[in-house]
Amino acid sequence: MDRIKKFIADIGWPRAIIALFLLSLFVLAPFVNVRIDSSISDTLVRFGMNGILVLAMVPMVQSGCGLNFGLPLGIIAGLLGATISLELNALGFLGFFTAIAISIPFAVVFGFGYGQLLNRVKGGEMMIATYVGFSSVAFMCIMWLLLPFRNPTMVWGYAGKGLRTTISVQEYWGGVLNNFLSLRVGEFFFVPTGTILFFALMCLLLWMFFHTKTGSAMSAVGANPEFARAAGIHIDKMRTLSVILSTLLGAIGIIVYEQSFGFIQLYMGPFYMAFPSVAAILLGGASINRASLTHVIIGTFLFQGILTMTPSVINSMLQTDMSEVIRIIVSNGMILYALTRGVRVKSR
Amino acid sequence: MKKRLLMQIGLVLLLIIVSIFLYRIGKGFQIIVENKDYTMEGTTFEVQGPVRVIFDDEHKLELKEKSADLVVLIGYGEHKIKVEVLDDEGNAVKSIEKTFKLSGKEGDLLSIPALLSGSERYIFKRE
Amino acid sequence: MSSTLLRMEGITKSFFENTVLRNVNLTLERGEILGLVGENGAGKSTLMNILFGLPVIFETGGFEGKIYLEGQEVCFTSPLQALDAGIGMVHQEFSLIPGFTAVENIVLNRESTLYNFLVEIFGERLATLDYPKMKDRAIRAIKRLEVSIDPEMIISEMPVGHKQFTEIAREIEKENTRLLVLDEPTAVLTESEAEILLEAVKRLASQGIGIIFISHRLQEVLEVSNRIVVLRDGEITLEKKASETNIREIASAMVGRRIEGLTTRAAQERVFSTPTMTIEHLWVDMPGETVRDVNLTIYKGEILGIGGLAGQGKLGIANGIMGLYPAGGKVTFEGQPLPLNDPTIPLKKGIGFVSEDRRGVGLILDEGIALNIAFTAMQIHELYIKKFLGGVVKWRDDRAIMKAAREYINMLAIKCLHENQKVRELSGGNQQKVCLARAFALNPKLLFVSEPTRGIDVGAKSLVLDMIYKRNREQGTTIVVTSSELEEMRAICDRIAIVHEGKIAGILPASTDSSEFGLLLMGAKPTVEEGVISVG
Amino acid sequence: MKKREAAFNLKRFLMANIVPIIFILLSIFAIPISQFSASYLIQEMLIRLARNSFLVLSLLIPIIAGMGLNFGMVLGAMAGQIGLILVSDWKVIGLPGMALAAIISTPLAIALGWMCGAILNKAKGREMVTSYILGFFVNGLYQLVVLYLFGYLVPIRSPELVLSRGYGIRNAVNLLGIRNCLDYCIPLTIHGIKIPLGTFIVIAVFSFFIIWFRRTKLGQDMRAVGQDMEVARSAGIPVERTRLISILISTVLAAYGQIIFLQNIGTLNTYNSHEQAGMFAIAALLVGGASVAKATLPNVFVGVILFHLMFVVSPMAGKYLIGQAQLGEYFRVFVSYGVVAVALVIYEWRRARERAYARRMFRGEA
Repeated sequence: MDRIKKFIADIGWPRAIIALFLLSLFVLAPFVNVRIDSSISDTLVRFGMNGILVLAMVPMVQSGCGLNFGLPLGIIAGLLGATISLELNALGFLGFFTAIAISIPFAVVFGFGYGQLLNRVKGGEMMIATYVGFSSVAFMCIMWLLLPFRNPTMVWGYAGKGLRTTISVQEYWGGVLNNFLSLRVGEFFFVPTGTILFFALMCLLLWMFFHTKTGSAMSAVGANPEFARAAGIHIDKMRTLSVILSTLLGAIGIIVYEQSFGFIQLYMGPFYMAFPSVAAILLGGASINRASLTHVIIGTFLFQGILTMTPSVINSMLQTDMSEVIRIIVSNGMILYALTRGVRVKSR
Repeated sequence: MKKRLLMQIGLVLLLIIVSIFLYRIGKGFQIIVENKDYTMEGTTFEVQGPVRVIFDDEHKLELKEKSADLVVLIGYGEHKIKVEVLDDEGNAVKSIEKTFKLSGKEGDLLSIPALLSGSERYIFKRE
Repeated sequence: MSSTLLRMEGITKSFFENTVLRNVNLTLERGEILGLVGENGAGKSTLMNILFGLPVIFETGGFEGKIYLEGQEVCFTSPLQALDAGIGMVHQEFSLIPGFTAVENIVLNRESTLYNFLVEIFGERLATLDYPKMKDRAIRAIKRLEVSIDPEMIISEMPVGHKQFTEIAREIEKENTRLLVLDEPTAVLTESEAEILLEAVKRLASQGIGIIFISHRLQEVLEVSNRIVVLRDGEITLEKKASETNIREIASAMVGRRIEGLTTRAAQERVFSTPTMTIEHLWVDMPGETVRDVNLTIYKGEILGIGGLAGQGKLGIANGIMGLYPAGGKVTFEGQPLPLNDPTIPLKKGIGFVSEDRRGVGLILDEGIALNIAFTAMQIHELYIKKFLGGVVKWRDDRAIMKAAREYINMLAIKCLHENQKVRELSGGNQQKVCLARAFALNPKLLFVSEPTRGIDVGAKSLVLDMIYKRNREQGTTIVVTSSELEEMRAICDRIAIVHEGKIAGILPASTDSSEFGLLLMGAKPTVEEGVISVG
Repeated sequence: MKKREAAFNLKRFLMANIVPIIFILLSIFAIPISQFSASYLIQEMLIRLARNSFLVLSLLIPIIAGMGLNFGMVLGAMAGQIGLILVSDWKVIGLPGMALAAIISTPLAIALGWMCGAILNKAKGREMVTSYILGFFVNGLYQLVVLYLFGYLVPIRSPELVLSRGYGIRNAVNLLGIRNCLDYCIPLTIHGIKIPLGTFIVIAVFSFFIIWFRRTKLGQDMRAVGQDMEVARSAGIPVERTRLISILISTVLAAYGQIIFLQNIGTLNTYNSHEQAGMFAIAALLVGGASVAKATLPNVFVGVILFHLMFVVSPMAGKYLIGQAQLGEYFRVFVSYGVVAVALVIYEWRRARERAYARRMFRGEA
């Protein structure tokens, strides 16, 4: 009994509850005739889709900048990459990687500025990050209207200018990763191998980064800024670097998301995108100043699992769609929990 | 301390009473005003022509023969009604003033003919 | 009843194994000023905490002995009780609301209020404030001190002295205050301000308030108090009328603490001639340890001790040179000037540092021992690093780190389960060893060690000191030990410099009689002239 | 009080008022372009002043208590809306209806405020982001209640409120019953400009309440806690309780504020009225030159006017400038978020500087 208690204490109550909840959903599924295999493959698809966006939390958390509520900034960089690649009519893998290639410089620039800002507001990062994210999204709304895109599949037919709110990437690079090496069992079970491999690759790269000199310096900054400083590390430099990394991952993440989703969502689309990712990583067991790859993977799986399972199962049980409400409660409840018990981020 | 507790309880009670009061004066009722022939326990009240009806001296509505309309009255308790029977030129030939109570439920029916012909049961909950 | 205001009998207090107060008896008459002096850690503050019933006392198992206030026994379990009983405390760091006026601070949480009916429902806190009344109360309190403070002035705009007065005024404004404890009230004041304060203190005493006056400025203590009590190692070593004693007597009563299990070495006079670091007009802005103007020469191969009382600035020197706090002045290391304010440079030049703030600056508590040891060396000298792609990728070589860690664990006898155990789980002593190990891993030419034995158990103390000693003797590393424990430094150092009010008060050979150091600690002139012996 | 104003040196004064200054310039630039008539703008401003001021007022007290901008005010807004939904279901009409809604929402607001305060006491130093997330979280609960339990556990009789499926409240609730009942309960028109006198009176009353509250013992304690928790505690002030009360009051006021707001609008957007409420109230307060640490009544009213002036003008300005009204729409969204971001940055910046300053003070004369 005590061992169970301790175990739960280790992983934290909410995590345990949600894991059990998810488990019970999977158990219940057959009884309300929801196909397990299809739900699992849905979960996998969404897992691959969102994984990198969640991964984008890690560098900033590790360097003590708190949860990256400013993710929309990275997403915008990604969107720019994506839209421009479409403008260039780049197709298939080429298109996909063009999008990424183009988004990188944007991400780096945005990240740098964002980092500089956060260095000046140590202690208040999260709130400011949130609003920087929001206002940048709003600002881009204006840009989407004004930027001189010409590709007819992207711009409003009638006006001839101003991008549409949602743009299909199907005939460009939609699903290039999903279908790469993908295996399909029966009509319901489908594994988006490519996407998951790409996610794995990103994880690997990040893991490697944190095993380099710079990487370990970065986590030291997060763990104890004073210590890092005494060890001759330039804290602000490290923080900026981490923010750039996060922004970069955000950019790549959204492109992967879009290729799997099939559409580019502009305007207010990226607005709340930070919150699910934040919730996911916390769900995985991260705290506001410590996060690891395992947290990312577990978290993303749990969170996306809930998102896929609740609509299908709960709805077929109660004949109502409570998934949205459940999503709101779970994700924000999770963040709230982390904020109230999370160790104060040391920053000076 | 004890005194304060009493005070606080008093305050809460007061609020409850106030809200009941507010409910009673604020509650709106929708009633149907009917200017049609109306039969009750064998006796039939006949329409006496177009009428102008004024409730509580504010809500005014005109009813042609064989017509009905809705009106919202606010608050429980007494309500005043003034009925004027009109001739073709639209000036009152006959006028009655009465006060009545609402049943406190939705959709009471008020029959002008019944009222005009002096029946006391001109307003009631419609089955 | 007698005129005895406070009587503390047989007070004994021990934190876990080590006893900090041994059977202390203390009495205070009405209107008397009692000067309480002693080195840091002599037990002054613990004694006062007991008097105030600070929670920490009871969390650590209470104390033995009795306290009588005006005859009847008292035992406070919270400071608020003590305040109610009429005991006031003035700390050296102010507890004032910065944005409030003097008035608002003096009557803080004791404001005079006016009744309104809402009080009946929502409680006293909805009564409105009676500013005029509050103001006269404050002014009356200020009058008693006979100092001139603008009662409407915001604290944050006041000169330090006025803050201090405001705080005292707050204590005496409580109509029932009969006993006032002043903990280093003059530490932050200028000479003139201090003068005024001392006058005010005397005046309060003459009004019948008993005062316990804690200070390191012996001149003041002698000037202001009627009676003087000296604590050392939790025991009273001197209790005399101020008129019957002198600074030297007090000083020698203070110093000369004995430390258990310290390997006593033959203090052989070593002579050093080649300076490795020279410090000129160094100032360091380190909160609470400000260095004002330090001139110091460190010789190659020696162990130099830097002593001094807390807050005098001894810790600031090392921190300043390592670039951890804003600093200025001229520092030359091995002939070249050493730029300040950049932590990287001294490390790269081969200067190591073991911080006094072990848990805060010294370690990453949630990382393993191995990483903690290797980290700095890895970052500065790129040890334990594998390079790929022609040095573009600098891969952390965990195997090498483990190996190094194991060596140091054996060398310093660090008690742990394995190299990757979280440092948080180690005992203070072993944590300190990890810090030393990290410094050694840099293998520095010059090593600053601050408070090496603070807060670690007796056994570990001597072990750590031995490490430092061995390092110096075997590798010939120049070491600068900064410590509050004079005797410990005397055991391992060649010379000891005493810092007082941000300046070097004097440098003496470790073998000098401890009372000399005592005088320096107190900022009094030493009888032995420096220079004569500094270079041997 | 006076001295406290005097204390601000010029540089800091400009720092504190940079935001309103920018906004004044913005509107000076935009108004002519938008081609609105003066009388129209004045009418609009009066309406919006009546509509929003109270909500903004509700933010002041937590700021006094040093808990920053109470993003948790949306909790209060939700409470107010539940009150309104019930009242409009019971068909209680006019001022009585409004008052009843307020009374009903009070206990709800108190409960929510209590919860919010308790949670924020667990997240000292992160109050804002926590209360912000708390807003989202409670929004989830609110939806659960209103969308699933209303008409299911809570009886809702009138069909025009309930969704076709038989339970849950519709997206838009019509508040014709109480529309403008407070605004124009005392009709007053000057040069064809209708003045919502009733609401103004209520707002005035509560402004005085806040002034009075500052002078109570509780208000004093809040100021103390807001400036230095530790000192306040050592002086025997119940810090946690004081903070909690400040949030509680704010939440209740927010509930009333939301009722007044919707009374003016006339329709309740069941599932997003409250979110906007919080967002705009905070933006307006900051536009008025308030900071996270200091806000005054003038900040409130100046803020409401400037912010909403921009709000009304920018779409038209955008239309005539670039020929796209949508541009203006986005622009005002951008501004309302941007201003909060800027204000927060300025605040953190200043706090950092003051920390450095305090260190130098502590160091004494070197």
